[in-house]
This record gives sequence, structure tokens and C-alpha cells, in this order.
Amino acid sequence: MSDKNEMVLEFDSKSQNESFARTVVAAFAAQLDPTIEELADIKTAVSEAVTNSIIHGYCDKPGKIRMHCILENGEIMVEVIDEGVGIENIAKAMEPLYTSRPELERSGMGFSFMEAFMDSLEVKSELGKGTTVIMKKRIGKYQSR
Amino acid sequence: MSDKNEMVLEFDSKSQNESFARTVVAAFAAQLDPTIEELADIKTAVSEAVTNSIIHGYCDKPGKIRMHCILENGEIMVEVIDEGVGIENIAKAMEPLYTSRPELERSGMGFSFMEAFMDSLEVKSELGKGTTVIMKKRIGKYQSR
Amino acid sequence: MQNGTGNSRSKFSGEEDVVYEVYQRCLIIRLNGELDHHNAVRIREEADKLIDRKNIKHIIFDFTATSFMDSAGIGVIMGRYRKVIFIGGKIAVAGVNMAVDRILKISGLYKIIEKFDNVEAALKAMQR
Amino acid sequence: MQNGTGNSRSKFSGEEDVVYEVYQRCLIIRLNGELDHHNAVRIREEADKLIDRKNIKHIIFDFTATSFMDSAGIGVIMGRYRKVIFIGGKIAVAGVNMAVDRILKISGLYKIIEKFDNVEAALKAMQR
Ligand SMILES: Nc1ncnc2c1ncn2[C@@H]1O[C@H](COP(=O)(O)OP(=O)(O)O)[C@@H](O)[C@H]1O
Ligand SMILES: Nc1ncnc2c1ncn2[C@@H]1O[C@H](COP(=O)(O)OP(=O)(O)O)[C@@H](O)[C@H]1O
Repeated sequence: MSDKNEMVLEFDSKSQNESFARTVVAAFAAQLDPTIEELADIKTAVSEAVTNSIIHGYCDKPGKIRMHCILENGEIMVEVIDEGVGIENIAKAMEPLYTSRPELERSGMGFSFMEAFMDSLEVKSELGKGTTVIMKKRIGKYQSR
Repeated sequence: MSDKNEMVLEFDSKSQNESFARTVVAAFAAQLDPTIEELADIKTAVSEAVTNSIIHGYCDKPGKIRMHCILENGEIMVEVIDEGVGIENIAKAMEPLYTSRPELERSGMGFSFMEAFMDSLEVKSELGKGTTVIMKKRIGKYQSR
Repeated sequence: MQNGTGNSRSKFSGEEDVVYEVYQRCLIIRLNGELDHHNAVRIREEADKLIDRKNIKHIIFDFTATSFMDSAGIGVIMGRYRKVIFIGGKIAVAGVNMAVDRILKISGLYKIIEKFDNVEAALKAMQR
Repeated sequence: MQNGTGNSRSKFSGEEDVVYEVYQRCLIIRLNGELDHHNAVRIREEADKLIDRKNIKHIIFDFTATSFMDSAGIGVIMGRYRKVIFIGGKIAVAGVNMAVDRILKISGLYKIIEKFDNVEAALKAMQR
């Protein structure tokens, strides 16, 4: 299976969909025949991005989250897109331990985990427009760590 | 969890995505706390509809399949949509054992299974435009059979 | 299809191994994993090769480890039935779980195939 | 959250039961299932109620049956740490599998909490 496979999932910004989104990505990534560890890495990273869209992007209010995935040449690309409040200072947001919502017991480690568990992480955001997180990871033979 | 939850999945018309589509619907339907049997029913019905889009709608050529799901009031609605060749005579297509592709060892039981395993089935189609299959099933306390 | 690298590989995709065994003129097909259109294509090819080469007369489908089946499975069974019926062959199913049983019932296949608790019982009946 | 109807219900959604046990002033939280933001909200509430009512000093998080954890889990542990540290309490983790261990390592939490093979070992060390 070396040809490209692509999917887009759009779902409601509700916390019970965090688990759903992880399961969907894992089921799709399974086509690249990942190890259990690689699958756990991807699930964790996606969970962080989706949770961020729900609690930061949409501030727990209704909204739609889009997840775009491509499998190609042994690599998975996951894009998590919201049309929420956006991020004013991306560099600051990505600093380890920075969180704008300590009252929710957020640890400020979401972006750090996405970086640690995926090969690459890119964040695009515009205030009032929304946020897009793009993550890539090479699967299988080509170990990343 | 009685409020509405909605998702749309768009994926490539490839046979390896039959299993993926089933898994996604099952993971989403799980929020209604279905029995193993109800989950198996939904997976079978979705598998039939998605397979039909791949082999009949797109005739194994590239295309996109959209799956739209709503959970509401203990019921799951699944819509499987393709923009393939369409069906000329829907009534005839839905007859048990009718198949246009016996050479692929199709049994002509796809629509019969969708009807048997879901509470309701609706088929809309236009030649050259595509086909939409809409299925509903009540989950849990309110047993359907 | 075999996953030679082993150990911690996940088995999520449902591409588990289908196992074929031949006893005299009887072919046993152990349908491990999911039996849908995607997998049916491959199973059909592999089974037909064996049927021709090994001069197979009877076929036993073992569903003990089948996690999913849809109408593509019915097509696989019907197709093999058509191949062996002309030489007086028979088709049996074994290890049928509840989900597969309902599908076989609805399909009407039990009119032309026989169900056994396990492969051993089916083998005994066929070699009689 | 308990699923009273039992038997053939599927456990797909990850809403498995978190179990709380109190031994003297030590609270054991068995994190069965998935620990994400969705479940963290509930666990935080339930744990804090017990901590206040039972005058809890030490907390042991048991990850033996944890199938998933992300940074929301770090938040849950850190939040409980802040609650008990002022009264000289300690936090321990037990039954940590590889995935959870990597997350705890990256988070730096091992600087302030201790890891034990199992709950019994943690209990013994805490009650010393
Ligand atoms: N999708 C998003 N929309 C708006 N703000 C976001 C989004 N994702 C992250 N942020 C901002 O970046 C900060 C850091 O994110 P992160 O590292 O995941 O930590 P945490 O989620 O624990 O706060 C958040 O506190 C928030 O202010
Ligand atoms: N999505 C579709 N697009 C075009 N034709 C379809 C579609 N779904 C079903 N059909 C037509 O309806 C017939 C009956 O479908 P079905 O009952 O599922 O049986 P089978 O798939 O085994 O042929 C098909 O053979 C095909 O001609």
C-alpha cells in the first residue's frame, strides 16, 4: 500500500469527541502498519490538538473541528483545524508550560507533547479566524527517534 | 448524553477504506452505548453502502465518499453519499438478489442487509450524479426487532 | 500479507491471515479477521488456485476467528459452491458466531450449505 | 457512570470506571480506561470531594488499567499535588505502562512524584 490515501473528518466541538477523533486517526494510520508505540504517539498528539480546539479555540462553546489526514510514502500528515478565537502570540503559546487557562488545570504541555510525539509540528493562526495545527510523522521502518 | 452529535467523514473510494469507514461509524455510535449486536448491525449496513459506492458508484475508479452521521435522541442516522454513476432503476436495484455485477461475485444482498440490520433505509439517486443512502437505527433501550 | 516483523505491530486493519488447509479432497478455509469486499478479492483468488491444483471436492469455511462479515462473504461462499457443486462437492461452515449466523440465515445460504459446531465435525461428515 | 445493564454492552467509548479507595489518610485512584480532558473534569471533581471529606494526605494514582493518557492527565496529577503538598502530603504513581511512563518523563513530573511497581509498594512507602 504505497499509494496516497486521504480523509477529512468534521465533528462537533464536544469533549466526548476527543476520544472519537483519536480512534479515527488510529484506525486510518493503521493502514501504514504502525507499531503500538507509534499509534500511541499519534493518538496523544491528536488528542492535544483536538482538546485545544475545544477548550481554547471554541472556549467550550459550539463549533466545528476539521481533521484532515493524508497517508503517503510511509508518512502520516494530520491537520487539526478550528475556526475559533485564534492565537495572538504563537511563539509564546508554544512555550513549554505556558497556558492561558490554568483554572482548567491545563498544564501548558499540549504543544510540547505534539512536538515530542510527532516528527514535525506547524501552527498557523489568526486572531478571530481560527487555528490550524499541522503534524507529520514517518511510520514503520524509518524510526524517528 | 442526550444532545445531538454530528460528524462528516470524507474519504477516498478505495477498498481498504471499507474497514476504516466501519470502524469510524462504530466508534461514533459507541456514544449511544449500543450492544455488541447493534454495533455489528450498523457496521454491516455501513460496509454494504460504502462497498456499493466503491464498486458500483465509482466502478473502482478514484472518487470521494462522504459519510454523514447524526446521533440524536437515542437514534443513529448514517448517510453514505457518492458522486458516481447513479442508479437508473432504484426499485429494481433494491430487489433481493439483483446485482449488476455478478462477475465480481456480488450476491445482490447489499440493500437487503441494510434493510434487515437498520430500522429504515432510503435510497436517492440520479444517473450520472450519484447516490445517497440514508439509514437510521434506534439504539439501546428501544429494541427494534 | 503475512506480517513478518511480528511482536508489537498492531492488528487494527483487519488484514489478518486467512489460513488454508487441505485434507484429502477437502479444503478448510479459516477466515481469521474481517471478511469484506476488500479481503474477499484475495480470498477468492487464493481459494480457487488451491481448488484447481489440489482437485478439491468439499470446502469447509471456519468462522471461529471471524470478527466481521458482510454480503461479500456470501459472495465468496456462493462462488465456491458453484465451483464444486458440479463435481458433487459440498460446502460446510463451522465455528459460526452469532453475527455471522444471522447473516447466513438472512442470505438463505443454509438451504444449500450445512453448519457444524467445529471443523472436526464438518470433516467427519464430509468424508463419510 | 456505572453501566448497570451489564453483559453485552460494548466498552468502546473509554468511559470506564475510575475506582477510588481510601486507606487511612491515603487515597488510591485507579484510572481505568482513558484519561483525557473529557474524563479529567469528572475525575478532578470526584477526587477533590474525597480529599476534603476524608482528610486525605497522600495520593496514589494507579495506571495499571489505563489505556490512554495525554497532558490532561498531567493536569490532574499536578492539581492534586498542589492540594496535598501544603499539608506535607505526597503523590505516587503505580502500574505505569510504557506509554504513560514516557508522558510522565517528558512532563518532568518525576521530579516531584515517586514511581512504584504496584499500589502495595506505594502504600507501604507512604505509610512509613
Ligand atoms: N486551537 C487553539 N485556539 C486558541 N488558542 C490555542 C489553541 N491551541 C492552543 N492555544 C493557546 O496556546 C496555549 C498553549 O497550548 P498548550 O501547549 O496545548 O497548553 P494547554 O492546552 O495546556 O494550555 C493555550 O493555553 C492557548 O492559550
Ligand atoms: N452507490 C451505488 N451506485 C450505483 N449503483 C449502485 C449503488 N449501490 C447499489 N447500486 C446498484 O444496485 C445493485 C444492487 O445493490 P446491492 O443490493 O447492494 O447488491 P450488490 O452490491 O451485491 O450488487 C448493484 O448491483 C448496483 O447495480
